[in-house]
Amino acid sequence: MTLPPDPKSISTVNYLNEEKTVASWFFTHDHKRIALLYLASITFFFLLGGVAAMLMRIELIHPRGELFTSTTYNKLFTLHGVIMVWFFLIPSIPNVLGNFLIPMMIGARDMAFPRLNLISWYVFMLGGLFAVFAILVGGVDTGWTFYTPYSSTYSNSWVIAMAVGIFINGFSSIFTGLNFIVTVHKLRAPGMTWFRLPLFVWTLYSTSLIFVLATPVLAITLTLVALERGFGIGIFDPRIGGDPLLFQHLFWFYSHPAVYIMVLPAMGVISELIAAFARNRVFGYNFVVYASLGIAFLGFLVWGHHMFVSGQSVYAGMIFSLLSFFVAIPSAIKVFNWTATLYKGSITFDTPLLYALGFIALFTIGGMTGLMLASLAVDVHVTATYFVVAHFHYIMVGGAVMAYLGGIHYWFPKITGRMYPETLARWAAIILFIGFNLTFFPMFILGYMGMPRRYHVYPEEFQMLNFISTIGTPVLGIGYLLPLIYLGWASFFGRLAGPNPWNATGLEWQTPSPPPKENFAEIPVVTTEPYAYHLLPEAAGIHQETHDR
Amino acid sequence: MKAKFGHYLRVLGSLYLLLAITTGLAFLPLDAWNWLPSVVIAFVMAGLIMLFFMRLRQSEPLLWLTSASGFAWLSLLMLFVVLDYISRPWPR
Amino acid sequence: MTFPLLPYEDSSYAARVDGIFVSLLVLCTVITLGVFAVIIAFCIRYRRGSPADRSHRPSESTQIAVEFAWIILPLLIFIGLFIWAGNVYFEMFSPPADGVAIYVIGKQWMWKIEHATGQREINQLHIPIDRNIVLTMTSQDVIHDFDVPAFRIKHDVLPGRYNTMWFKATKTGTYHLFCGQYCGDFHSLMVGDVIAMSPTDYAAWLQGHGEGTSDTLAADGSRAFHALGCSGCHEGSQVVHAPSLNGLYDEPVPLQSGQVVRADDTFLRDMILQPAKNVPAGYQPIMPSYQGLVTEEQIVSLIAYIKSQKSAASADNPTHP
Amino acid sequence: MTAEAAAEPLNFPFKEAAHQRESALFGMWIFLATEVLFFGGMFTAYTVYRYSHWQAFQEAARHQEWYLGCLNTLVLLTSGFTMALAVECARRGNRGWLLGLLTITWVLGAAFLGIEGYEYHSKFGEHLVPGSGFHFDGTDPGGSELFFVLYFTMTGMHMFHMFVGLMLILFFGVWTRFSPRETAMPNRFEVLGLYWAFVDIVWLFLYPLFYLVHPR
Repeated sequence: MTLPPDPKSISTVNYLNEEKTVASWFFTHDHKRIALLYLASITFFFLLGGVAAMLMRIELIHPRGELFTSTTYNKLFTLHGVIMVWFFLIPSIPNVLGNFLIPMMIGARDMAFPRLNLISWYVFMLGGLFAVFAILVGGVDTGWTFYTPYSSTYSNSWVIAMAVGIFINGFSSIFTGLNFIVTVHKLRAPGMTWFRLPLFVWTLYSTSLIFVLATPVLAITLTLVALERGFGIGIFDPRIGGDPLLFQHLFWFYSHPAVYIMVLPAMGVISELIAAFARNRVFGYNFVVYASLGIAFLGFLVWGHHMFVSGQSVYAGMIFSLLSFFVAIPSAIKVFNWTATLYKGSITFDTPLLYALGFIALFTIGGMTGLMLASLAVDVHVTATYFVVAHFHYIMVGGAVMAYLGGIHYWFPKITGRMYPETLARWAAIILFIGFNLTFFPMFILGYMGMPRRYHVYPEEFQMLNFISTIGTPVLGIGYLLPLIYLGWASFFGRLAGPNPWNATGLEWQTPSPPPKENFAEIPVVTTEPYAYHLLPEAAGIHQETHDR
Repeated sequence: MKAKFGHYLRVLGSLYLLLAITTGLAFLPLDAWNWLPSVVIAFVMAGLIMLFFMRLRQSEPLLWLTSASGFAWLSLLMLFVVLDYISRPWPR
Repeated sequence: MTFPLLPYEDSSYAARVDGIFVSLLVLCTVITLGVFAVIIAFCIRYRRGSPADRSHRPSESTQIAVEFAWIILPLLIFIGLFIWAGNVYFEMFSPPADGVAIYVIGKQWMWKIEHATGQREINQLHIPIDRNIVLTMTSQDVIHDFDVPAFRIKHDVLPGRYNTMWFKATKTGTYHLFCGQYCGDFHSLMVGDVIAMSPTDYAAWLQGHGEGTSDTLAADGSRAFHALGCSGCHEGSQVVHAPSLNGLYDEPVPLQSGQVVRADDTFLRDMILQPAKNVPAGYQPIMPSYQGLVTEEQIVSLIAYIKSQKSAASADNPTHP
Repeated sequence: MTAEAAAEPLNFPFKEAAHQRESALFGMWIFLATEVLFFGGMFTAYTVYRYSHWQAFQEAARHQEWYLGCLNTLVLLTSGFTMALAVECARRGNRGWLLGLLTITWVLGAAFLGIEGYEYHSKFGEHLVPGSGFHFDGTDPGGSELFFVLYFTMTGMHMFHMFVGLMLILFFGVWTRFSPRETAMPNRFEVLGLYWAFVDIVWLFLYPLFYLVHPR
């Protein structure tokens, strides 16, 4: 636990400047550099998906929807969904923050399979290339859910190219998940027992299980759709007795756990942030660990709640509903534990904590509306309406993206060795929070009133709420662009951070910032529990202060 | 090496035998249920291959767990999908 | 530009669904605001430099007790919610026998409605209030979804099979009918109106629209039954061993496989399109498939015809249930 | 276990051969779990359709030659055996035997693909390939078409895996043959052996489900 004497020192040779050629980046095996490659790629995809969202919101100002044709609008929401889900949300925290941090957090020099790690980035980019190709040549209009028989027979767009893109992208997920699991099992530093792992590592471990066990089902399902479309061999085709609902079962067997791929790592980030800025042990650490594993497991058993009105059996619907209520429990445990971690802490309100608090607020609202969706009779009314749209944006954007940005701010000094401008960053977090609620809260009301999703022509009584929602979008947009700008600036011109600017625990803070190529000059030996903030020298100081009073 | 060879050969022999049994059983008039014995035997053969050809028997417990996980998750998928289909006609 | 916050509430379900929803809303709001209040309180009290007492942090055993408390309490609440909402759901999918039967055929991008009495409509559905309406729905192409928010009902309409849904409107008026499942280019134009009328208005409407179209659905079906050659085997043929369909509708049918199924709409539809799927006991699977030879409208009318033979049969033989 | 192992160069970040081997095997087993679910999606489809069209499946399966499937199973089981021996030789650093056994495995694998190709070819002649050319005289031609859809996609996917396996054997075999090192690198052959055995296992399920439904 000894810290280097001069906190403002910057390591002279680090992973960023050790080699300077372009080739040294594109052929690197260093997990930190690969994380940055991912960072650049997913930022691009985020902007692409974001522009599509903006255009949709503009279209929705007017109930008659005269800016775009129906076809264009359908392609826009498909583009937004596909890009955001598979090319931004799923790789965001795992592939950027996870790649960067897992080896450092467990005290390893790299991933177990560094070459596979690089390959997974290339695979990701190849998948992205197919997706971008599908968009450029004409787009896809099936929605991100690719429901048959529309996608396999009736759609008149580039479904196969997009399916191939997502198929390839899936392999990137599988390779990443495989690498994470092996790394966590096999490369922990001496003394780093399972229950000394940071919660971020635990959540990524759970996420990797989903990556590995769910993604292949999506791969085969999309392959079958592509075969049906390309060769006319109808596997889901009702005309020869096939069942379109089978597609939905297989699709959601992946896509529901995929939601947990997006939100579990976010929960991990939040656990780190709350502990670090409340300067406290995480309340009920073991329970949070089991909750992560519980979510990963139960998440596989609830996919049928996307199909309550689809024509699946009523009994199956009931079982899926009950299990969906159960999966809410581990999520609730986490929220309660984060709250309890604040108790008797010593809280500072730096930007990462603002994002973390924002996450808890939005995630709680998203989770609570999830309960409403799990309630069968209510779901019949609100499913496939804007209520669902609002619900999953609260979890995915309010949850996952807030956590991603919070994590980026928290580990920014580790990644670049420099600090970001604190005041500006706090304002950005607040703007983001306001813009988000302005954009998405009206959708709950819209949904309960019955406005179906994927409509760009809608009855006039829905206009006011749509208008408010559209007003929120530019605010939200500013909330995203600000960090992009000031973090970009701060990477080069921010003040030097030193190895541990937050005075946080965790092995990643015990190497210089930016870290050297192989992370640790000497593999550390772990002797304490995680989040041992009560053992830090300053903790004594606080107690002293209390006693003085 | 010789001992090892004999050991692998015995496994192969058992596999051949099971193949003969499963093929023979298929000619019994079991109608819609004829998948059951053959799938059970397929699992036994898969078990033999995993234990001996894939050397699971000499491997650490972690690999046992991993090898089971794929099948476990597949059974979850099948269980719930089949549940939907068999309960679909009711209530009418 | 109006600005309502809750939709109309005009079916037998609406009040019950809203009852669950509002209870959930209150419960969730209380919990959410509770969590927020605690977070804000902690943030103020335990901000760095505040003089709050930080000694005596909760011990290991306290932590475990607290954890179990907030696992078990929500669990009980959730099970209660599940039972409540599940009950209403189960009822939504158990159609009553005495309803007004209406057939719905969805296609890109319109709703075709056929009343048993022969009236046909497009994108409009006229119904009487205070009567159970049973919709039997299918699609000609992709998956659609019959969605009437004011009644709190919604169900996917799938190609290749029938889904049923029922409701009872309680107030007269005109309500939105949406397609709730994305179905292609003009998905957002696949909308219509449900017009709920008083029984007298409805009777008048049936009259007014019954005159233009000549026949009931069953009469159409009877014509198709002969034109498609069904009658050749199913009406007392000596050559072919085929069952008579009189009085068949809704009766249990023992199958060759040993199962017993009810001869409902889906069964009859399957028999027409995939005769080998369910072979009745005592018969050979010799009936040819009519896949591609009949339209969805014809199937609907054939089923209506077989159904009408049921009532004819029970009229002939009053002891028959 | 490590005492008998042939020398394997260490890859970053590993510092011990046993550690590296364990990790490689663990990674491969995870990948195989993934593959189980990849095929699993199709097995699920098979289960559902056989349940709802069981009679059509019986009729369709009459057009399958069970003896070809049986022969193929025989070939594949044998190749699994030679592959397991090859892995054993690789671990002991016995390069000559390794190459010999790999060659046998490769030939058996290729024979499997040949038999399968012959079957595909005859299916074309009988108009049993799904799509516009499909023709089936039966009570539920749609259900029978589903059987052949599943047959072609599942065996096709399996053949693709076989093909990849053959390419890997070829690549690693040639590499070993011409590398200046005296011994083979055992880890890659162990991993390859796991893959090959997995492909065998998949076929063990395909065989009864497609050839033994209604053998005549």
